[in-house]
Amino acid sequence: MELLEIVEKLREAFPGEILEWIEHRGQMGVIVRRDRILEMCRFLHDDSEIQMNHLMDLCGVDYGDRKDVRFEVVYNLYSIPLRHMIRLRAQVPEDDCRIDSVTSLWTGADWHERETYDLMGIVFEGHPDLRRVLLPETWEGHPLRKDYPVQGPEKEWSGYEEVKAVARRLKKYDFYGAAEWTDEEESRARAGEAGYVKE
Amino acid sequence: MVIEILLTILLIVVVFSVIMLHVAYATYFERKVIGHMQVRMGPMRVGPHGLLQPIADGIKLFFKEDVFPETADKPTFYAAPIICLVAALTSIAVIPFWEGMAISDINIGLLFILAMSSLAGWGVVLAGWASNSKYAFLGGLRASAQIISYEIAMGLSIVGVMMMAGSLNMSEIVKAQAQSPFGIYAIPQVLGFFVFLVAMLAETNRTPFDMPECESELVAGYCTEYAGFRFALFFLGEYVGMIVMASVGTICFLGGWTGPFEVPFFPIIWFMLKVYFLIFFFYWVRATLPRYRYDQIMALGWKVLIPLALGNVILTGIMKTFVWH
Amino acid sequence: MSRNEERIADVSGDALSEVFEVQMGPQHPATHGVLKLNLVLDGETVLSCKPDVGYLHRGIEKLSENLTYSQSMPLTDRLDYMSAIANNTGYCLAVETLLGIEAPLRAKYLRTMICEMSRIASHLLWIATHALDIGAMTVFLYAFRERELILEMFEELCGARLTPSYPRIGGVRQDVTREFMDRLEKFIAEFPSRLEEYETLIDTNRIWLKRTKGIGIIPAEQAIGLGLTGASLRGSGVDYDIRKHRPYDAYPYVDFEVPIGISGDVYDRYRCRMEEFRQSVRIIRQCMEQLPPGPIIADDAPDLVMELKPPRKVMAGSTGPSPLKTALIRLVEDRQAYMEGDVYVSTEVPKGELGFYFVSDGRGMPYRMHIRSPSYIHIGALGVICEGELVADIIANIGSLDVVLGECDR
Amino acid sequence: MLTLPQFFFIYFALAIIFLAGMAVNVRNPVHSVLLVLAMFFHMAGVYLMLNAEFLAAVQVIVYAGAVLVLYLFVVFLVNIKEEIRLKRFIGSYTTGRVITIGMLATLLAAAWSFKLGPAGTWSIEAVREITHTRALGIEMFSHYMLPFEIAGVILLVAVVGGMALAKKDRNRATTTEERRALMRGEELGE
Repeated sequence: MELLEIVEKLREAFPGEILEWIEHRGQMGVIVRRDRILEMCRFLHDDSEIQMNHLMDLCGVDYGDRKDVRFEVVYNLYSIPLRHMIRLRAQVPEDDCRIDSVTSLWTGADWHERETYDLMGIVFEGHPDLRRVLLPETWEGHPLRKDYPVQGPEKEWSGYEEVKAVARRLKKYDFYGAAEWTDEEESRARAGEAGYVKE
Repeated sequence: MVIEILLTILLIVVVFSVIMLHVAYATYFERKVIGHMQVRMGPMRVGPHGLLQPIADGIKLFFKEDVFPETADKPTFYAAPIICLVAALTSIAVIPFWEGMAISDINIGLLFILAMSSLAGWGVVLAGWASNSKYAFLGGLRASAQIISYEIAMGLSIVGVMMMAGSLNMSEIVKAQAQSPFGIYAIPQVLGFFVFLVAMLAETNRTPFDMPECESELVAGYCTEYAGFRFALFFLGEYVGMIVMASVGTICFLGGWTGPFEVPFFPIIWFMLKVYFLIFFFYWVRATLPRYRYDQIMALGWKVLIPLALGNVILTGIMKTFVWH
Repeated sequence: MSRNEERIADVSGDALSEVFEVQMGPQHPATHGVLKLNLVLDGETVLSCKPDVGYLHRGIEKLSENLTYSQSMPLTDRLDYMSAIANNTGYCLAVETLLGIEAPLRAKYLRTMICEMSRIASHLLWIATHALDIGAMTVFLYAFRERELILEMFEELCGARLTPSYPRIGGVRQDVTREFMDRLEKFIAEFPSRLEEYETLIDTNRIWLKRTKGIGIIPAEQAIGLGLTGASLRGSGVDYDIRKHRPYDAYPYVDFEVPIGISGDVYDRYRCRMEEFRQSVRIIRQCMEQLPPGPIIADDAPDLVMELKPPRKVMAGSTGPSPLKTALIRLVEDRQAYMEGDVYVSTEVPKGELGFYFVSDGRGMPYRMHIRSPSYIHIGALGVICEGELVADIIANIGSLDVVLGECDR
Repeated sequence: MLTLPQFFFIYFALAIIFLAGMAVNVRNPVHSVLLVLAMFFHMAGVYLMLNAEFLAAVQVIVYAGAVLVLYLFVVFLVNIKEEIRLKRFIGSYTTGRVITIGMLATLLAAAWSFKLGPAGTWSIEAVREITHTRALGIEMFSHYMLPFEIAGVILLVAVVGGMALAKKDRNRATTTEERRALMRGEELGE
């Protein structure tokens, strides 16, 4: 099936949802609204002439202020039996940063979506276990957003402070550091005061 | 009386040092054998061809810091490696190395060794529990189940030998064996010998039955939390256990100290050769076989080895009653 | 014992059965890197397995948004460091597709050849660690003996063993030497017999079969849904190989088969990879025979050395162009009009499907680069696969999925 | 002056009493099992002094090697985090004491009435001559053949019964698929 035919079919099934389609280097990208993304994916997944059963990639793109809608969630779909691929780009606005999860169609989308949530801050509704995956649970901010500095945040991550506190506490086992750590400090550190660093 | 006691103590000291030397060089032997099986050299740095490597290792282990986990159960944690080593070393006492040469040639020698090997399991189980670590605990649990199961198989596998020799005394077994038609019991007792070989691997926790330690799943199993000296005790216990098991195999199935011809001045040579052959078998298996899964080990023990050993007992009984008499 | 208070739904209603939580990793001998598995066990049965990754997260995607296309190349080495050249090639292909250039034929053949070599090297490490995890330690050293030969050839080719960065955007860095080809010829003549050596050690071993057959079964439908790729997917009987489906480089010109499994258990995945060794040897041999003469890098390929040098002084706090922004490749600038847009290009690396998704705004550096790494998805699938298996089977499953954490965490 | 055997007997006897008392009193169940283990070894020592070396070895193999390890297994698996406090059956201390003392008196009275019986076939010399193991074998497999076999069958029945009771669906699940089905709460088909 020709890529354009797929787009045509999709347009018939979901009138008004398709905003634009771009063919670039032989690949078809379809920009869509996000509201009915799950239905669209199900259509592509189930239609016997399309059969997009393999979700190759799912990621978010932050266009910053270059576009009207800041975020896009990109679905690269492929049909293993029919050997064609198509790309859906669902627009997600900054002020309502959420989109439906497609884990019900592809179980593997689970971790893709977690990653996108972790690094880009897009919330997937209906995801079974939306937690941070690459970054620690307590991390602040979403690093792949364009307004996140490359060199990292100004403020030190809280977990790092905890690690430093533990290192201080363990210092009493150090060959030379035995005298530097008093009982009172020890009890405070043991009580789990995060971020407690001996001055 | 006093002189007798002193002589016994001297004998114990001599045997102990010889065994310890053998243990040290059993590790060297292992690394060389496995090394050459795996297209590499094994230890080469310390001394010519790495001959001093075991001594260097020993020094390192004994002078290393003795790390003690804060939440461990102190008395049990201390006792566990000692139980392991003591159980293994005590077994040495009843093993006749050549005619008349055993520290204590008691009438129930075989039973004594079985009793001691069951005690060695305690060391592993208690180490696993006392470390208060999950990996060690899992290792200890596995050890307890495995040791109980395989002890039965091992005990049954040598029942055939006891029946043929008509004694539990190890010297008597060797003597009876030498007078049997084949000279060794491994031929008429081939089933028992097979079961014994497998159970021997399992009793000493060697591959493919090294479930209690099993480095790819449980890190180091029961001895995860042990370091330095205490780890060395476990290590020694394991190797002494190997030597004991190999000696039992030699005595029960391979004819003990007897050989095709007499060697003057050095009667222990046949015994040593046979023991080293069995120890080589340990290493050979280790270099060749993957590891069993825990439930598969139990299935093998209960569903294959124990019925085989029981069958062997029945067969030996029938043969002894109707054929050999 | 410090046990978790929380009881997960009790399996048998047995009052004595206790739920047991174990954190396997991040420092653990069998997790192939810094992978952590949060296990909930009932005895030895795994009730739930939740992988926890990210210990090796280096922010490669964010970094590459601030480097030119050529500069990002060494970062891709650090994804799957067991088959770095395959990552490089995948990256180059993606950038080439974005720029609209094509490598000359000789370069394509060379890349194909080197990629297959790195596939062999990666699979060798896989069989080594997989066998070691299951307890067969001799295979480990045998496999390393052969891997060493390949790494030495890489060293001869480009000077680096582990992270060669040998391919270039639009071709390859250097031509092969006579000595290299001789060594390679000797290697591929000898290698099949070495493969048989491994197979005699483990393939007919009853313990190995017991540990792998019927373990970690993934049915075809589920495997596709989970997003598994590479040999892990083909072990379940799905015929999906990017080298055949969307041929790149010299793969359309060479003849090879894609081995697929039947039942999708650990053993089938193992067999698939073992067959892939043989197919790789076949591909290398064909590449060596067909290797055409000609240039090794396209004329319009972007230079490695930046033509436009960055301005020497950048005033502190100035809002002027940063050094990197001006460090554009001249050719890239010329093509600005064509470069805007996005491409997704994936290649078949030893671990599975490695995809690069680029969004370009016309500059010499990607506006957004996303790496679809197979290990990440495979680790995500691990929890589903391991549920209901025994602890020892987790190890077999990790080995059979062939994951590497450098690629997973990026 | 004590002879050496007397000294050892007194040591073993006191140690057995002490260890048994400790085993009941320590709080940690694993320590308790360990003390029982030590006690079994002392009992094996008493057997040795009676020239019953076979019994001594069996004591260690069976009780220390198998039975106690099973106890330990159970202690490990049953998570005893806190001391289990039972409600007392009888409210008053006095009643309890009276009953205890009564029981002790009964025991003592029973012990007092023990008399040495007539000498049997196996005098110490006879046992020494043909070794204890053989003597035991002859006795067990000739005079007491039937009771021995009956005891064996009863034990076998107990083992089979125990297995039948313990065997639940979970133990039947040998494959992954079966275990997964159980985790979903399904019943296994035959």
